[in-house]
Amino acid sequence: MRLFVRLLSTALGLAVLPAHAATPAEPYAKPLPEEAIPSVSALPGQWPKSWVLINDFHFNAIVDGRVVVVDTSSANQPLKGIVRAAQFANSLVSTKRGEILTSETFYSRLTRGERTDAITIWDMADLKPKGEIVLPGGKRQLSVTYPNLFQFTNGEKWALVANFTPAQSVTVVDLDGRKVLNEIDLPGCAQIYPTGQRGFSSLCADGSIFSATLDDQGKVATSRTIKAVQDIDRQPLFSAPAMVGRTAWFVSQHGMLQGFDLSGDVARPIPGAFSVGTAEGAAPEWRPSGWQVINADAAGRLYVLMNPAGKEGSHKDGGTEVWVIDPAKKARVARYPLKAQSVAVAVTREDRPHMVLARADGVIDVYDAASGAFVRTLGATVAFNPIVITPVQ
Amino acid sequence: MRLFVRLLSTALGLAVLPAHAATPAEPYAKPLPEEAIPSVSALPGQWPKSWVLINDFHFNAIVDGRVVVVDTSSANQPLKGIVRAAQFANSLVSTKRGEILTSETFYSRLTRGERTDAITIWDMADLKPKGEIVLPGGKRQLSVTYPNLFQFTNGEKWALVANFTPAQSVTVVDLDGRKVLNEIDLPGCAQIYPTGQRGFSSLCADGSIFSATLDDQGKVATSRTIKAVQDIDRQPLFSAPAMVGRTAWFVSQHGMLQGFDLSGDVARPIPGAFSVGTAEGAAPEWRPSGWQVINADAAGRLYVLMNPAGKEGSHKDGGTEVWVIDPAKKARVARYPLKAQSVAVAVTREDRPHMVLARADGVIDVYDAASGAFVRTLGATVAFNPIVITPVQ
Amino acid sequence: MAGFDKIAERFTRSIARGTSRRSLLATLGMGMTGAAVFPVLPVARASTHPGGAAHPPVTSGIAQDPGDRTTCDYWRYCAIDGFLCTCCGGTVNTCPPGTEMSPITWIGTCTNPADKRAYIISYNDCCGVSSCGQCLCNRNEGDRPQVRTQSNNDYNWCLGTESSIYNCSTAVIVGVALDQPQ
Amino acid sequence: MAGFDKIAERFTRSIARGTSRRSLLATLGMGMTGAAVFPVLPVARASTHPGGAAHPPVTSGIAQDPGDRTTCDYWRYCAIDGFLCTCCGGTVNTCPPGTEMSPITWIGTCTNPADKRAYIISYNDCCGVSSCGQCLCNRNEGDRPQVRTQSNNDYNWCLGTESSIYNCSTAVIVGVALDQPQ
Repeated sequence: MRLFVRLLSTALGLAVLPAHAATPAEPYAKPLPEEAIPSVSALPGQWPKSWVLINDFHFNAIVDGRVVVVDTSSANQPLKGIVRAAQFANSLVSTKRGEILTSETFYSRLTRGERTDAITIWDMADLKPKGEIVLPGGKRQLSVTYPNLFQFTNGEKWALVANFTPAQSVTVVDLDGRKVLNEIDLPGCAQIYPTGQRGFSSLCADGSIFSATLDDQGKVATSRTIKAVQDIDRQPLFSAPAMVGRTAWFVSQHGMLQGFDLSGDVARPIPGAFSVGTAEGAAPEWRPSGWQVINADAAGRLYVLMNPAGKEGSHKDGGTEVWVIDPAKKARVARYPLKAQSVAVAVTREDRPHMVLARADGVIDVYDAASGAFVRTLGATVAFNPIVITPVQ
Repeated sequence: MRLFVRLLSTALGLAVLPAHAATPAEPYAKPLPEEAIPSVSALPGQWPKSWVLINDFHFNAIVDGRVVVVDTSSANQPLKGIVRAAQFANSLVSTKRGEILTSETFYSRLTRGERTDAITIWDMADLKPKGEIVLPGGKRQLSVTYPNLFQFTNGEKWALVANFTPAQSVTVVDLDGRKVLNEIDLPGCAQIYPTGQRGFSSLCADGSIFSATLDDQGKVATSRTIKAVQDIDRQPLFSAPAMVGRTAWFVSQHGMLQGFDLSGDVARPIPGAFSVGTAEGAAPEWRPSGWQVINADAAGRLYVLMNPAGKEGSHKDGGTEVWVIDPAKKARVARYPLKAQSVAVAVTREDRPHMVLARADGVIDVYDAASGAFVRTLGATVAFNPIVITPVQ
Repeated sequence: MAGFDKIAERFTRSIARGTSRRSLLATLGMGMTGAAVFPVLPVARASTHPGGAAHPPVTSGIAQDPGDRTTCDYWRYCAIDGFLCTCCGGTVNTCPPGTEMSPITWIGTCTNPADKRAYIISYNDCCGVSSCGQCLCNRNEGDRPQVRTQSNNDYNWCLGTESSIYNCSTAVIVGVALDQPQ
Repeated sequence: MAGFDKIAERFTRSIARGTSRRSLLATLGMGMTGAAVFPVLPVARASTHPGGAAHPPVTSGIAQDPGDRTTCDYWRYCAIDGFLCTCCGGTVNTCPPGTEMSPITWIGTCTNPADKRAYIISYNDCCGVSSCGQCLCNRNEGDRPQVRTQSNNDYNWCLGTESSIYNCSTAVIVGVALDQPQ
């Protein structure tokens, strides 16, 4: 651009003075300095733990979905960057890899033409793409953003992608080798819960949970099904669990908490499901409600979005309170009223953790996780439809 | 879908009854009938003259721009269909061809990868694409939607596309042959005004107008420049004129009207520029203001959006009145106050014409063109950022 | 059609009642949300018809099928999730011009307030054109987790169509259910 | 630097003052428009900070460069048109991470209210990421028709970049103008 101005100046015999050469003007003797072009903002080498990633579904332009990088500690400049996450995309972040991964779908003519599904690898250092792995078959599952449709396994060296055509399967991808290893048929089962060192589990339509270990070619080495881990009619579990270490805590539409130990080769239901509890002031009753309805903090406490108008069909309405549960004690330890009905909850990994809430109107609100006290709002300034929040680890 | 239900029924030994077989219930003896699947709404063979096309810039997702088909006579179902118009697209409609044409830009990965510029041909019968002409060089001009960046010539058998890299040129396209014929360099000149039988004019940075006729290969056969047709410093003309037959009426930022006769091989300035007039109640003065700031009705009257806070920089703020001008008499014949500040104006070709206004908040309002009386609002129900309105001819 | 066992009936009901898809954002949706990116009702309504009266309703014209098909509370939408095709160039049971109706879909069971019958409603998506952006509506009665495919309203059902791009959703009567939803 | 003839000066001024790009929609823009698709101020403001106080301003921290860089009325934005990079992960003079700054652009002349100098401001676009969607701002002082390329704010200046996709716009000081805009 400096070149452009110089060219213009030359071409026109021109009156642009560099800032340092300008005439003094009181009370400022010198003009503001000339600024560098081109210039792109840098990101910190290690992202602060006040940062989160937020999936923006962008309902009015689903083709143009995004993942946004957000500093929850900044009330005036919370948006740190935008990563493309096109068309019912999923995303992953790995501090270890220094990468954000998006699993996306494209058409050669935006809405028509040739379909390409691909994982794009974005560098956390500069949010630029540094690689792509094309997913074959045009079968990537397109849904409103569920975290458990795209997950790591094998120490974050591999990724697993859910497919739905409506036949169900999982594609195993070698991220380091930048290649697709295998596709595993998964009839009747949905969602991906990384299990053991190299494997995953899925919940199945008959109420069972299926677990598989993978060999080094991404093929199923061993598998096991445990029956009747959920009653889909009466206590259906929200699909996205809160993770406490390798324990996945699921909550049901009626508020029952069920843990699964995913540290071994087979998902093990933790005995003794228990309730988030009840409370006065509800009509008809308090129930979990929202999109990302449950999450955990670093200490292992669970945060559940609760709606006082709980009834059949209310489970995505969003919550007006967060109930904090200690799963070790199987007890509710706090109730935090929210400023507004919210659809997603997450807790940062800061020394003093914050609870981050996404509202249906796009506003992001930040609360103190220890006390529930409202700290700040970011306004609706980072995403059109924020629905999944991922704290930087 | 019926198949799907049947399959489900079979698989589950199921309780779905066809509607005609259901148990009677008072006071309605028969249930509502089963409805056909699949089913897609049809469009009338000849589109009513109450219909308009509106370019939706979609600022929050420029990649996902559209052209919407709108029935201005319908307050409750004005949106008749959506045609893709991706990424600073332009569009044309030809009742004669029975086609809508969009001139678009795509990337193989939405925002990155390989760029493709193309004209897509959409059938007015069903809004489906029936052809594509790829434009070479990735040089299509990307701007906020100006109608005169994409125009017909040669009796609507050819189209002309403006390029900007920032070098300026025009690509000549044979629509029937589905091929690019030629590219014409146009240094220092912008916008395309179809001129004569097979040619165009452009306005140039030195204040001149350039006209060219094309041979049957799309090459320049003859050309001519007429100097000093506008004073860009003092009376810059809005780029999009109102067309009355083959006469283009341009209005300046200060309200001077200048006609050009485009019926011959060379654009001929019509002698005697005149003012839209002045009026009380302005501070500092009434000036034309908006995006599509001037348009014409079938009778040749001109409709100019006027802003009472006219000053340097106000020319895109939108207007609170429409001033109706009779260019034959060089006289203002009416002033129509608007319900809200509006940015685009057009007049339908109905027997009783309506004036259609697009507002900055996305609302479309409809007025009687003869009296200026407000008729109805369509609400903000057809486009996110409506900026150019094209009446069905 | 008698003689179905209780388990089959219950299973059927839960499938038929679940249903819809592509969920989101709770209290959303109802009505002509217009160009509003915020699916929050008061804002959207205020913005789409500022200072004006509501638009005239879009009705069937027959008493047995009552309600405004541009509003989320129309009876057939009991398990829908998405943009209402009635606001997008289609109708309650037809896709807008330029789109293709999905051949497979999810179904719900909705009670018609006029004849009190429970109808099986098929929520076929319209595909191949980008997000309509009008009349976002989300109702989750009977919605179940994605594990129960046919009862989950978060899938994009633009499957088996030329393009999987989602535009809007219809609500088509395909039959009468044996009995009412709970 | 004396001795420029009047015509050159006038031409220069009109080029330098014109400038910006990608115009639209009049009264738009000012402030943290947030996710609002309606660029109409009262609606956008109400929606982005419902019931709350305005956000703290983003300032230079020096008295000679006053004003909130997230609002459209900041002095450098006198001829800008687009999303303010200050709200998009960049700053007033840097692009957000992941984007590429356009090497060519349009320029404007804006008067700094503190030191009263007229600065040449370069409105470089940031490219390769889709519409930021935050802080839409459009000011048209000196804007001229597209025929005067360098003085028109409706072009997408993502030219000469790897991708022509527009994300947001910066406002970079590149010099001091000889004299004030009219």
